[in-house]
Amino acid sequence: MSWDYAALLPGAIVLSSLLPGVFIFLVREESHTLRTVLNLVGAIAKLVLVGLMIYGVWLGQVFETRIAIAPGLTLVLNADALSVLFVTLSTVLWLVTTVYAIGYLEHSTNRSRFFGFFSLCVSATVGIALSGNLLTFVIFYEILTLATYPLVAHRGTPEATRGAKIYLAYTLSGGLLLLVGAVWLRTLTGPVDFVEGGMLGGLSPDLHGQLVAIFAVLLAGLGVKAALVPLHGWLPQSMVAPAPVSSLLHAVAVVKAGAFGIVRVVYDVYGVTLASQLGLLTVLGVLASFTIVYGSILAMTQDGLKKRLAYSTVSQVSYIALGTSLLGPVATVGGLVHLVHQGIMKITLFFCAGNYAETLGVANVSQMDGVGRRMPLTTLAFTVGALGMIGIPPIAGFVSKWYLGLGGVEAGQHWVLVILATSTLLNAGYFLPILYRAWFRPLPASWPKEHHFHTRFETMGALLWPPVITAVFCLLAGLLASAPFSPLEWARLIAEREYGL
Amino acid sequence: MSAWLLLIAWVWPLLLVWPASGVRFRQDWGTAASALSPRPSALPWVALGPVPALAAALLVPVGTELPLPWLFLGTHLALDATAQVYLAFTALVWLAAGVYAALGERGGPPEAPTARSGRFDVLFLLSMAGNFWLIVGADLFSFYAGFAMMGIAAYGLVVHDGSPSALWAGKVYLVMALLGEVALFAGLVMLASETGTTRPGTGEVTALSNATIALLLLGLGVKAGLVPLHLWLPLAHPAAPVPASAVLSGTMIKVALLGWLRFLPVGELALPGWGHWLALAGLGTMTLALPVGLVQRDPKVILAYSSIAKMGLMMTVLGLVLVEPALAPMGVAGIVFYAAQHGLAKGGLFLGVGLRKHAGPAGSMTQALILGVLVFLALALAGAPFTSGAAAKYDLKPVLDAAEWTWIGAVIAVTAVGTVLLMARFIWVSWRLQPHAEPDWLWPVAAWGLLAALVALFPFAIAFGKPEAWLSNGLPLGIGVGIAAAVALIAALQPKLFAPFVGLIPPGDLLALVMPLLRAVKAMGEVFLEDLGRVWGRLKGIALAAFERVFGTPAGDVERELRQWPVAGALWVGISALLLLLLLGAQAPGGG
Amino acid sequence: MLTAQFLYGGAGLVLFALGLWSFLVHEPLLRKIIALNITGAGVFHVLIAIAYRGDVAPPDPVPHALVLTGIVVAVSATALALMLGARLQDAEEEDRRR
Amino acid sequence: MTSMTRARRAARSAERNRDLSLLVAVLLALLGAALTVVYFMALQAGAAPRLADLAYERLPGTGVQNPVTAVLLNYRAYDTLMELAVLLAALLGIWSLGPAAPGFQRSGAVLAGMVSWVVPLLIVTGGYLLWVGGYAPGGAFQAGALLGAAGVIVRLAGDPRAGLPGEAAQRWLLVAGVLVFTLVGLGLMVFGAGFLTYPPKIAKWLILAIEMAATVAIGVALAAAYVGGRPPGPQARPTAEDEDALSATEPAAENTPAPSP
Amino acid sequence: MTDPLVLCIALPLVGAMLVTALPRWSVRLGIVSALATAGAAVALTAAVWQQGTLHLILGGWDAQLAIALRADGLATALVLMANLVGLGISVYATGYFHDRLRVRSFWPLWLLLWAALNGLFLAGDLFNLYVMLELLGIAAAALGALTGNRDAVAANLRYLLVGLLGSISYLLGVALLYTAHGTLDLGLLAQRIAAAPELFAVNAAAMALMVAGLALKAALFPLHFWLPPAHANAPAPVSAALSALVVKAAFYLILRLWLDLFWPITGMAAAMLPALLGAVAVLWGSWRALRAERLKLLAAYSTVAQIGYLFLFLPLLTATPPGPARDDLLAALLLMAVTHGFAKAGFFLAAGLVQTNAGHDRIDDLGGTAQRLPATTFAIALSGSALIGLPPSGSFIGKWLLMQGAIATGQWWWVIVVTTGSLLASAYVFRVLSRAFGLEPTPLKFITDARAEVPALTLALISVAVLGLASGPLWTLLGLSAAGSGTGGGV
Repeated sequence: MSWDYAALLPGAIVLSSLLPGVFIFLVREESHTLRTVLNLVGAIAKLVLVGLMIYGVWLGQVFETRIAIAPGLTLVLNADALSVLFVTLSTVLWLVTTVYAIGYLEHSTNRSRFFGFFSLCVSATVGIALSGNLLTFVIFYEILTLATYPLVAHRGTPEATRGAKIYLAYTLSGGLLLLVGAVWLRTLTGPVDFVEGGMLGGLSPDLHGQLVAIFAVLLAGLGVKAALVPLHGWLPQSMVAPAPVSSLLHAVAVVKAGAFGIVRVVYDVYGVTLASQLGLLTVLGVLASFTIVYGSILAMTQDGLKKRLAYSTVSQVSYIALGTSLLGPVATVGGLVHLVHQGIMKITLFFCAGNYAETLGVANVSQMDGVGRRMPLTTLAFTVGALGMIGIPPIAGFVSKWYLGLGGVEAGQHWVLVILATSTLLNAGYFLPILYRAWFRPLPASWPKEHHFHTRFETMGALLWPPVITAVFCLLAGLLASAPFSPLEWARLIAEREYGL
Repeated sequence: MSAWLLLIAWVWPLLLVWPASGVRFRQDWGTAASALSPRPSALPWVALGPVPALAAALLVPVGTELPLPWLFLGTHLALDATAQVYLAFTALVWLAAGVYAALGERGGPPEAPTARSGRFDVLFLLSMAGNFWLIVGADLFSFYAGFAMMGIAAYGLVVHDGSPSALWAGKVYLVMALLGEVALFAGLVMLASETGTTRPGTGEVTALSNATIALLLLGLGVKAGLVPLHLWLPLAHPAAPVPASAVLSGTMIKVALLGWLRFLPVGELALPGWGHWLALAGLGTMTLALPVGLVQRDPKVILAYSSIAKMGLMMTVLGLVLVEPALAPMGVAGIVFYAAQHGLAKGGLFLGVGLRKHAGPAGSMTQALILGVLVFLALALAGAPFTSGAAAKYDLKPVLDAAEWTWIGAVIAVTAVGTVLLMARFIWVSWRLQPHAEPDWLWPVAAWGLLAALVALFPFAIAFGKPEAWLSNGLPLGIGVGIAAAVALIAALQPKLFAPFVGLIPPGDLLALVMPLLRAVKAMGEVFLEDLGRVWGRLKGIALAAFERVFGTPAGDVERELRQWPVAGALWVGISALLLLLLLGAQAPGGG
Repeated sequence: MLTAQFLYGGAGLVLFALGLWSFLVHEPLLRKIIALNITGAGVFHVLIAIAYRGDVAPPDPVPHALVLTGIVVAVSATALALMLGARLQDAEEEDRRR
Repeated sequence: MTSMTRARRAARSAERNRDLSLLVAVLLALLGAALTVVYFMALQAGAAPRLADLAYERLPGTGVQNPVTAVLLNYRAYDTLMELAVLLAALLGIWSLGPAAPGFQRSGAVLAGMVSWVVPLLIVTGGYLLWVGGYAPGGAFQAGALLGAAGVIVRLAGDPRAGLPGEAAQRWLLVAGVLVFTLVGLGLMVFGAGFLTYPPKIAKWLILAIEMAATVAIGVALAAAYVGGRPPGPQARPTAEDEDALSATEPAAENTPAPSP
Repeated sequence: MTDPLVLCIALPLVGAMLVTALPRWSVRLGIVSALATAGAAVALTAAVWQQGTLHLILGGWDAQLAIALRADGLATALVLMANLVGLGISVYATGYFHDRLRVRSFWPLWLLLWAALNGLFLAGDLFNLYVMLELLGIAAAALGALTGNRDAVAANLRYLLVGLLGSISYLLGVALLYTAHGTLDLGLLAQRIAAAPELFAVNAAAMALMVAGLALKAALFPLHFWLPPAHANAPAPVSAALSALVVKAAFYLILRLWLDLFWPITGMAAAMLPALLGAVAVLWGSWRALRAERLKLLAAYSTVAQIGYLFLFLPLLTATPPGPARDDLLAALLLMAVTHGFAKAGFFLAAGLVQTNAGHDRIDDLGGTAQRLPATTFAIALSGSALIGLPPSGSFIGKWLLMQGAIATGQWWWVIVVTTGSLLASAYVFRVLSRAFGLEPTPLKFITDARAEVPALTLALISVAVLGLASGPLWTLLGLSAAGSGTGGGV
């Protein structure tokens, strides 16, 4: 173990948000500036470090931090292409969300607590992204649960407490299942490192029965966070959280952690070939497809904007699982790239939902008549996000859908197209009415609870620019999908490595 | 250098979106009723939108390519002959409509003072950009992206005036457009998978499965108004404001043909089954659209049905070309030119209806002129000799003649008569319109005039050396005019005789049949879901009650009993004894 | 020698069992404490019994010392238990008066 | 209604306790029988001399002639040290429960007379036993017990303090045993002999010193335990200057009331 | 020459004497003693780390005649844990007790208890262990009754009697062993027991008596009946010591007897009994904790459950052949015990603070208080996550290895017990924590009472961060090969 730059960097990336987070807890409530500085320093430092890492990975450097927490149990943080994808997403969106949250919580209480846990949450997410083995993944997965619980409960209302409890009940159970699966797997193989192409391929066929069972346990554990139906119940309930939390929960942290875990397990633990042989991919695909359709249908029945977005997340995140479940590099690209695309699109939507609530007091779809006139930039960002979700080109969502569809066809699974088509129609079914209300309905006489921020823009700058920026990301991720360093190109790189192309 | 015009052609309208939106940032944000300007921008941005596209169509040589691999999923802009024609007529129609929109549509009806707002301009420009993009993009991503952009933005144009009928039309339009888009998406995915390329149309589209072809036909068929996928068309085209109708009918529905020409193995592969099927569908489309159109009241609806019928004609030709690849060069050119002339003429007709409604008072010189030009355009559409219609149709003739179905010529002739009748009906209805004069119609009229002039010049452009082309199609016209005159005469004498027929079939025809079906399905679904919900609710209730029973009652001290010494003592002694027995038992038999 | 040890120690075991029985079965604190002391005495009996090495050899001093230590421990514990009991009784009486 | 159910529950519980008592009896009888058998086997195991021979063999180096005292204060001195701590702990526990109950009424003349005879006798006897413990049965425990008995008698005779000095002094006397014992042990360790490893030359005197301190501590502890609470007297009253600096910094905020006197 | 082995026991003893004799100085002397003792424990750890197992025969006599002190890895780790926890409790106690009389009662008893703990962990002699057990039991019961209210006195009287019962049972076992084998030294006795398989009946009887007696003290289900009232009614620092350390000491002794002394005669069947009871303890204790109305009662029941986990290891240790896998299990067992020590102490200390602030500890009414005291709530959260076994706490690793062992030995049913227990544990921990998120006014700073909050927070933090992320030294301390289990990988 050498403690040089390459061995320190992954750890430093995790710590760059962890340490500020710890200090933020200690900051007195009224020290707004100090807290903001800590937040931003952490976020920017992380961004710089991730930048260094991307550059290094691009040059072919190997980054790996190893800490033995117990003999035989090693915390491994390393940077392969897949982790870089997720880490970059988390880091960029964390910065944006931090800015947003600072604005959002301007006059709220318990900010030190909030930002402290917020930073922990991101640290855990980054930890998940950089995990080099299943143990590390499990550890950060659980920390993530713990760090997000206070965020969900943050508002302190009875609904918030209830939502947080439900969230916790689901995720902790899931975490335990994951733990059991990880332990079980370990007894069969020893340390479960994430290896491109999987590490179970060489196992004797006698163990295949057990491997199937383990996969079921792992999938149940990961499926909770990934909100696979029927394990999705917590997601809509946790919508009581403040908007930045929902954004982070849905776009980056929690659901992604689950989806990312599924990707890891299929590709880097089981190996896609073995998983396919064992018939695991079919199960995953069926589950994901069902979730995609089911989530969309439920989203259509929601009036609460955030709840609708939540069910939309249920549906959209399963695209990642769907992509994973299809054999072949193209579908892999589709699933992986959706990890990023869904993140930036969904975070845009949640930011906007937060803006509506914060600026106008609008929380339900039925109240959204004419918001486009009152808040054009926000609504524009929302429109970009929503159309992207539907899969309208050239926004990012289309790219994912294309690769998923193509991957399905290449894998001979034509039914994927049916799922995608159904999902597109359902997505349109619940997003387009919102857009219609926002742009085409007349303004109401007054808004439920309007705030004037006395700026040149429709709302406070810290609230307005984050969604606009992420919306631009959505557009750029689509328009420049084939440019170097785009999410798509990274996803291709990952797929090439996974399939040894 | 001129290759970059291909990019600018569709990026330029996008760049205009921001100034055209009319959004202004002010201190008093939120206190004003609306952040968006109630009036469109003072400058005619929408009219400037198509200029680069037109320039590209005129200046960029055929065969120019502009590969942009970093853009989107690998964009490849190119201009082949088909695209050039398409780009030209599309840009022209958009230009005329843009001028009309920017300089003509002021005010609007009193109940909706913001008839044309920044929103309209934005969506107009977006549709325009999409339309250009899909034409100049040789790869299927560009096509699909432009197609979707155009289709979605056009929804806003359709529902623009916010009337219930417009909203209904918009809904139908959107649902069907989305259905079409997902089908197209699926088709393109399969196409890409089967051919291994994202840039078909260069000899690679050869091995398509039936499913792919079916999906492509379905997906684009919606846009093309292929019966029975045409339901949206007679609703949406009339509902939209005039300039929007003009582009909807004039350019947007044409892209379906462009798509088929690009993605189907036209001229490369004989697909008798699909070709016949498409030809029959085209014929069916025509035979349905013409009679239904005849009984409509609204001139724009009539024009919409006419569009459907014309699309049917082109589909028939395309189907025949698919049957016999040898006909392709001629057939393709014919279709393209026909599409171009129809686009120009139909755009002109729609704009003309708008002008007829608003430009100048009734009986004025302007109105008379407008009516006159409308008649000319109607004649062009009906394919009267010396008009563009005749010239374009002439190019289709060989294909129709070469068809193995000998009866097809007769059918086409009958439909030609039908078209004439339909146009007559259109003129009749237009004539009876009562114009509401509004100011400032000079520029729109000028733009419209340009369009009409182009229609007039069209035959000289495409069939300069073939005078016989100008003269074709005289017979159906004669028959049609004859019948129309007879009908007009009878109607003048006996107004009641035809009254029952007028409005007999509502716009959207088959929709009236489909809707009850949908409603029934919905109702059944609701009942089912309600039952499901009830069962679920009951299960949840049971679980909640159990939870309440456990956690609602105070925990109490259940260990009080355990703390009774005899109980605890018995347990302790028992455990000791058991442990002893287990220890002894493990040792005794084996002797340990 | 063995017989003496066995009889004396056996008696100790009987005392042990009796003490336990009384401790577990009887409610009053005083009886319990006495019972515990009897139990302890039983164990001490066993220790004393094995210290016996016949009439000629001097006894094993180690068990004797253990018993001495054990007695002091037992006394201490008994004292504390009694005082706790007394304190409890006071508290109960207070409760009853209230 | 509730009283009825409570009565019924009590009756049921009594019945069950009766059954369980029987069960306990049976189990204990079986256990006792088993233990007896086991004990017999253990006796026959052949460990017979056990530690006795060794203890006698090493006796000359212990500084005492009585083998039991040797075990107690030399071989297993550590046990004895801890046992003194046990006694102290019990007494501290008793003290923590509150002040002592008032003593008995003053004795009459006859009893007082007898006490004035018996107590000195007991003290002298204790001293003798302590001394004799070096070579014959006797020693600190026996002596301490006699001292304690003297305290008991004095208390019975009506002295609420059982003849012990004031609290401060009592405390010093109480800790004397363990303190001397430990300090001797530690001192030996510091000087290199090892904890509680007496150099044979001075073993006798060290043991004697320890035994004396232990005797006093045991006697005082037993007597104080008999008093049954913190010693009464002026020092038990909290006074202002007595307040502990640290505990005075914050107001009392415990939820439970202080034990009432 | 000073021997940390001795100092660990002598220093608190001397401290106890000094605070007894000089009551006015009790806080100052007490804290000095605590620091010195903890220092000795650290020195001891350092010595064991460097030299391996330490062995000291007091008095310089033959091994069998005199009393031996012994510090192997297991004992040292527990000593270190106990002393660090003890130090935290001491610091906390300086601010906790305000009644002068109670201050004077607490310190001497507490230091005696401490001495007894260290003595017990380091003892190498069966009878000496008996004395230590008694000292521990008496001091603990006296401390537990310190509040003097009726429930506390009743509960601790019961505790005292239970302790005496257990000790006497243990002592009879010792007597039997001495009868049969003629020695009291643990090491020698182990050899003789191994060498005399024909005496298995005697050994078994002794073992049954001793283990059953200790099981009473260790509160193994269903013999835990005394624990919840006793621990819940004691003053907070005492509860912390009782739950974190005293119960652990009894368990340590069981483990010692089981593994070192009676290993040759124990079998799977015997190991299954305590494990089954432990499993029930896990479930029942967690369930009762979930249903507890008071915070400290919750913590007390949680102890019942946590002790249950430790017993689950016995059949796994029995079934695993010696080697890295068994070493891992042993280390995991120790890790869980140590983690629980830190975590439970932190939990109780924090609970005491909540109680002091709110004037009660009814969980349902704690909302405002929990929110007013962020650091305290944080301490509860941290220690709570260690109780649940969430990463990165030490008990996470412990549970990981426990489950690994269970699966590897085919005893998968323990996995179900562990997961169910963890779920219940999360439920009861978060039942408390959810009170911290209310609509009460916002606290303006993190720490309000440093003297009380810092120890609680530190102990909790150790249980989570230190033990969870760097438990490797435990293996080294145990003298085990740090190669880890399984197939190579790892470090």
